Amino acid sequence: MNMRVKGERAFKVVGTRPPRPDGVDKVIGRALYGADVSAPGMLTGHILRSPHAHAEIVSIDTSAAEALPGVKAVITSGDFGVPEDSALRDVQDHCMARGKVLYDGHAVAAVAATSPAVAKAALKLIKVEYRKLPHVTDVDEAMKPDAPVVQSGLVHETVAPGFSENVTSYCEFGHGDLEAGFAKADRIIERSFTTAATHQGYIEPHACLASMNADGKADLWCCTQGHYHVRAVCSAILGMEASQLKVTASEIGGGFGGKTTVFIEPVALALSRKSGRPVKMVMSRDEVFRATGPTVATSTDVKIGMTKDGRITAAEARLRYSGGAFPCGTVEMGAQAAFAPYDLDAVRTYGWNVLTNRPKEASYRAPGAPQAIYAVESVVDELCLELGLDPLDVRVKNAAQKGTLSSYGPTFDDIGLMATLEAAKAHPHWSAPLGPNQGRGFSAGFWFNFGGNTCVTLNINTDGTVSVTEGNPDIGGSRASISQMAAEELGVPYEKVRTVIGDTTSIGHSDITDGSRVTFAVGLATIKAARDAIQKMCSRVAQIWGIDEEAVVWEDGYVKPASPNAGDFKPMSIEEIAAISFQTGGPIAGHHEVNAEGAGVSFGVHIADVEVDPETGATKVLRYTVFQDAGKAVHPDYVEGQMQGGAAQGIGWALNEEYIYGEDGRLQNPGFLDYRVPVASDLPRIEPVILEIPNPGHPYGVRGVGETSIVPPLAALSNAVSRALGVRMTRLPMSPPTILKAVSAAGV
Amino acid sequence: MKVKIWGSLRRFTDGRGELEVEAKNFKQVLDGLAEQYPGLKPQIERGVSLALDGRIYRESWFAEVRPDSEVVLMPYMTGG
Amino acid sequence: MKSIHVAATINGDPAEFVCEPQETLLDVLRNRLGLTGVKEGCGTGDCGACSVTVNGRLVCSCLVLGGEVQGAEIGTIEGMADADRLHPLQQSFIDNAALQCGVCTPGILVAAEALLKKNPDPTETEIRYWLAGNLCRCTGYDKIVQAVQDAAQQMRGA
Amino acid sequence: MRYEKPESTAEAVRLLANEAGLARVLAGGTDLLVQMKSGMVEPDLVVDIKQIAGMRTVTPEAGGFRIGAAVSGAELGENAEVVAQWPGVVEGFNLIGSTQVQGRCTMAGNLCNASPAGDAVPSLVAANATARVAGPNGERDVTIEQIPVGPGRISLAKGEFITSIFLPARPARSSDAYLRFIPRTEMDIAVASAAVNLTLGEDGTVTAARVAVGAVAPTVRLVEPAAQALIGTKLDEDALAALAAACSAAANPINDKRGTIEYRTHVVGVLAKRAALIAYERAGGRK
Repeated sequence: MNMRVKGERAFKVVGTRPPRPDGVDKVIGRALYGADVSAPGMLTGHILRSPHAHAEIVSIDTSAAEALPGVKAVITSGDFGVPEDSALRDVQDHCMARGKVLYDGHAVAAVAATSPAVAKAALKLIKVEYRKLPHVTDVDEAMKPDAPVVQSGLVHETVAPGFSENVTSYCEFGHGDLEAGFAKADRIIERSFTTAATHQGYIEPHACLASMNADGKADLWCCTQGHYHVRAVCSAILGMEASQLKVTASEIGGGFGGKTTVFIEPVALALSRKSGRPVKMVMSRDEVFRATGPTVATSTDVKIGMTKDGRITAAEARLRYSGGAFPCGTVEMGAQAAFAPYDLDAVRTYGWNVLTNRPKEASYRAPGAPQAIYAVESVVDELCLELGLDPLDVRVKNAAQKGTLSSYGPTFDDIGLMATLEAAKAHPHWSAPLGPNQGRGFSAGFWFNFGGNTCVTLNINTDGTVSVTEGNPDIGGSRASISQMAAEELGVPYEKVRTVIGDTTSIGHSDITDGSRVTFAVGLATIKAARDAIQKMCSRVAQIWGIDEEAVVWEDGYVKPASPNAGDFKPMSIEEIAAISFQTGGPIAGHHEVNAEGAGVSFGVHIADVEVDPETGATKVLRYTVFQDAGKAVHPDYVEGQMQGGAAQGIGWALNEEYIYGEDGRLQNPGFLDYRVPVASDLPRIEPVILEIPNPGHPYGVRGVGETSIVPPLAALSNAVSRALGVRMTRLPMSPPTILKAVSAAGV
Repeated sequence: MKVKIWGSLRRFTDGRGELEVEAKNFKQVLDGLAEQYPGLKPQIERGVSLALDGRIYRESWFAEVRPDSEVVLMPYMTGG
Repeated sequence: MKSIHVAATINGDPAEFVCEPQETLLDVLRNRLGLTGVKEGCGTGDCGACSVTVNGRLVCSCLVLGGEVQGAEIGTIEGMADADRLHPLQQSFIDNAALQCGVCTPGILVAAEALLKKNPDPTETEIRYWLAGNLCRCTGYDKIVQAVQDAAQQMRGA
Repeated sequence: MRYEKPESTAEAVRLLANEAGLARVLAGGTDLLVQMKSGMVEPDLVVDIKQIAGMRTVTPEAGGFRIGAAVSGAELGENAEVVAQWPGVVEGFNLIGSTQVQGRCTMAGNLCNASPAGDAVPSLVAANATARVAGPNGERDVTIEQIPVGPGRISLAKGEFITSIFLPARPARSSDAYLRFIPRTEMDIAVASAAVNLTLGEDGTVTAARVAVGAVAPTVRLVEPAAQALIGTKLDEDALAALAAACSAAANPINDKRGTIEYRTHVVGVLAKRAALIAYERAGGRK
């Protein structure tokens, strides 16, 4: 078999904008999300949560709750074992407190009852005796040697002595001679920044339906970014074999990283096991905010030296991240990403992870990067202002390119930063005039992107249509792009392909839908699976024609003789081949199972215009443009959607979103009323500009696009506001009181 | 061949940021490092990624490394 | 706790249900009538995912008691398409890629339909303010606004 | 919990008065249902007043308007006459919540929820509106500012509820305006707010004024010195500065998740100035 490879690939389906296959289901309300299914005899599960930020659980008395008519099961941490694996133990302890509650909202017990009203009444009958402990929710406070210790015994060997036990890990990255670099600088700026913890804010609360039988077999339906991961974690927590737990991913109502772990799923399974009935659990919005996985809260110092003509001579950042009451590695991601857009001779980042009495951090779009790059891009902007330099020119002058030794170690391959910078420079937005009280901010952004474990089965149906089965929940249109890549490779129309997401028993393990990996990795596996099927179809036709396999080619959905020398045969279509598949050896399918590597890194740059009301501190975003390298945009609509959606989330983060803890360590704003995500009237049009610098690691050049877009808005907005006011902003969110306070402190 | 490690691991490698190991693939890189520098073991067990000529590999024991490859050890990467 | 018997019209069809006094219309639609296209995002009127119309008026069904809708006409996402013919707004949302995860989509469509009934030619600003009570976390609203504008134009021409 | 929907005021009063446990009136439900959802309020009886005659109508009366207690924001916003006479009252009311909430929320409910930040209340206070209260002892009319007595607390006795709100007749060259500050453009609770109601003389001099501020004290406050700062002026810079200063001086706010004392005290003055200018222009004044 020969694959005809052309120089510059001319795509037929990839790059077009067909309707998504799940579109109709979703606009008529028929698509089934986590909370949308029921089972006969189903019970309702509810969780009792800690009102304290930090307390020892002295005792739990569930007897009155158990005695309430309609209550079928009550569980506490005693109904689970204690996993040896520390990561698993953390996940389980986050789902159900063991010995101590570590944050406001931490689960302490759960009930399954015949109705929500009975379940709620039962929760009130559970008597928990707490012994309150001192708490700490601020990252800098938690590092001090005398801070209340959230958890003991978790400190890695990397941490130097002198800190609180809350400091669990330390990391350092970079290269070059900092001292010599700073000595060459004409101007050095050093500043400290903080960012509040934010939440992914997906509109669909976590929901699941668990059903375990007396024989130990169980079914779990849930909204998740990765049902294989759910299976692995839940089966381990419940002491089951993975084969006995079938997990089906529902349609998912947003995740952004927040649905990459479990919160209620092991609890629902345990309640089902104990009650012998199916148990449905749906989190309230209050529970979502208090007890799922927000981002880290951060405190950062950045020091950068620059020459008069805008060359960065040395750069340094100290990052202190808190991912809540359990260890997390997010600071490592921030420390690696901080200076990624720059080509630097001397750079160093240092990172500390810190425990606080907050819920365990979960991923949120490019986890760790937005906070670090916010601080770095703010200082670069301030240097540009002080030295009278154009901020875009300075980025160009220092931009990382192919061959640049990155700040985190490897040398960059083909990357799209320069292309995005050039596109931004040429865009009318960059040179548009500004009015009074208005400012324009600029920031670069970066994310690593991942590949990972992926299975795809591609069946050629007997009528010549194509069924693709993959294992990654479709969080933003991926079924369409996977179908497009299958159609492209097979040379058949998009409409002939249907992509479905299999449950854990219908196809092998696939990693979580995270790290911007799906279009890259599932796409790659789909292309390879299509090639596998093509190879089989070519082989069968060659046999029919009685010629060598090498003498046929696959082209546009047909097997054809490779050349006139091969013989004079009428090309056979995929439909014709499929129709006789039973006679030629049986059903035809292509498979590919891979740990996909070689995901290309992604850069983007954003321009933001704002107007600040100097009397109230209100910020209005006037104009916003996103430039991002997509490698190859498979379905440009959904690439644009990722760019716009990430930008909107970043704008929310920059202006209003934050976890607010009171003196008592309790979360003050666990609802959409006071956790202020952007509403439609808050935002302008967000113009997306897609750049396509092919990723050499993918057959079509695809790069992940999901995460980079949330990185630049923080600094783009902060730089815009700072320029509008003439005052440097150093904390997020820039809520109106924060802005007015900064203005009055600066005496402007 | 040479393997670059990140800064905070230098505590366990007598201050060296670039290590020499005999390896033909990712797995051999890790085994070689752990053998020569036992202090790196806890981190390797917690998880590491490998950048090979600029591309990041999260696992893949058999990813081939050549004597002229640029090999950089990185923390295990997670995304959203 | 005395249950309440209610007769109403839902998506043009007569419907009867029995509910507990504290049950919301959202609970009734989802749990008693199987209309799970109506979504619960917050239960406090802050996200709009549960938007329905009651006697033509756009409301959050989480802020209405089931007992209140005796004799009322209720419209949900399930009643928006005409059999297998999508409403122009529904088609426009697919054509404009105005949904990513899709969980806010039913509420936004119901809200947008109510807008276009009241104002067939809304400006971008009017659309944005009308839809301010419908949170979407995926799209940044850009393609949603475009989809509503496109559908409005098409409906005016029809 | 029991749910009742009486068809007369008398029956509603009887139900409310006779309930031994916790009784709540339901009109729009946009506060009550949220409180029930969170478990903050667990009523034994909910009395839905929407079936009572007059609760959902707007009736001209004595040159003004009587607005039934269950008239929603969307309904009042569609009433051209009320909008023309009392644009500030309607804009305050229409700022509550989303389009969806507007389909249900009521002025009487906003008043009885007794949040210092209720958006409908400052304009009603500035308008010198009154609430008609039905109860076991019959009906009484009370001024708006007499209803709330503190955050979440009202002056109504057991068995009493508001049946309507009355907006009085107004002289020529009168208008009003309301502004609030919120961090977003919609969907937030006011951090500070101000309503200004003005009557102008033929030459544009302010002859009568009422100014009320919200979210800066335990209840909405009528600020007499602020009104005095405007009367006799054409809203020159000095008058506006005196207005702002009077509003800031009347503020006695708290620090919370929505704003600081310092911020609220400052911004309430800014809002009062801006609202005064809008009301002035609406009343026919020219700057």
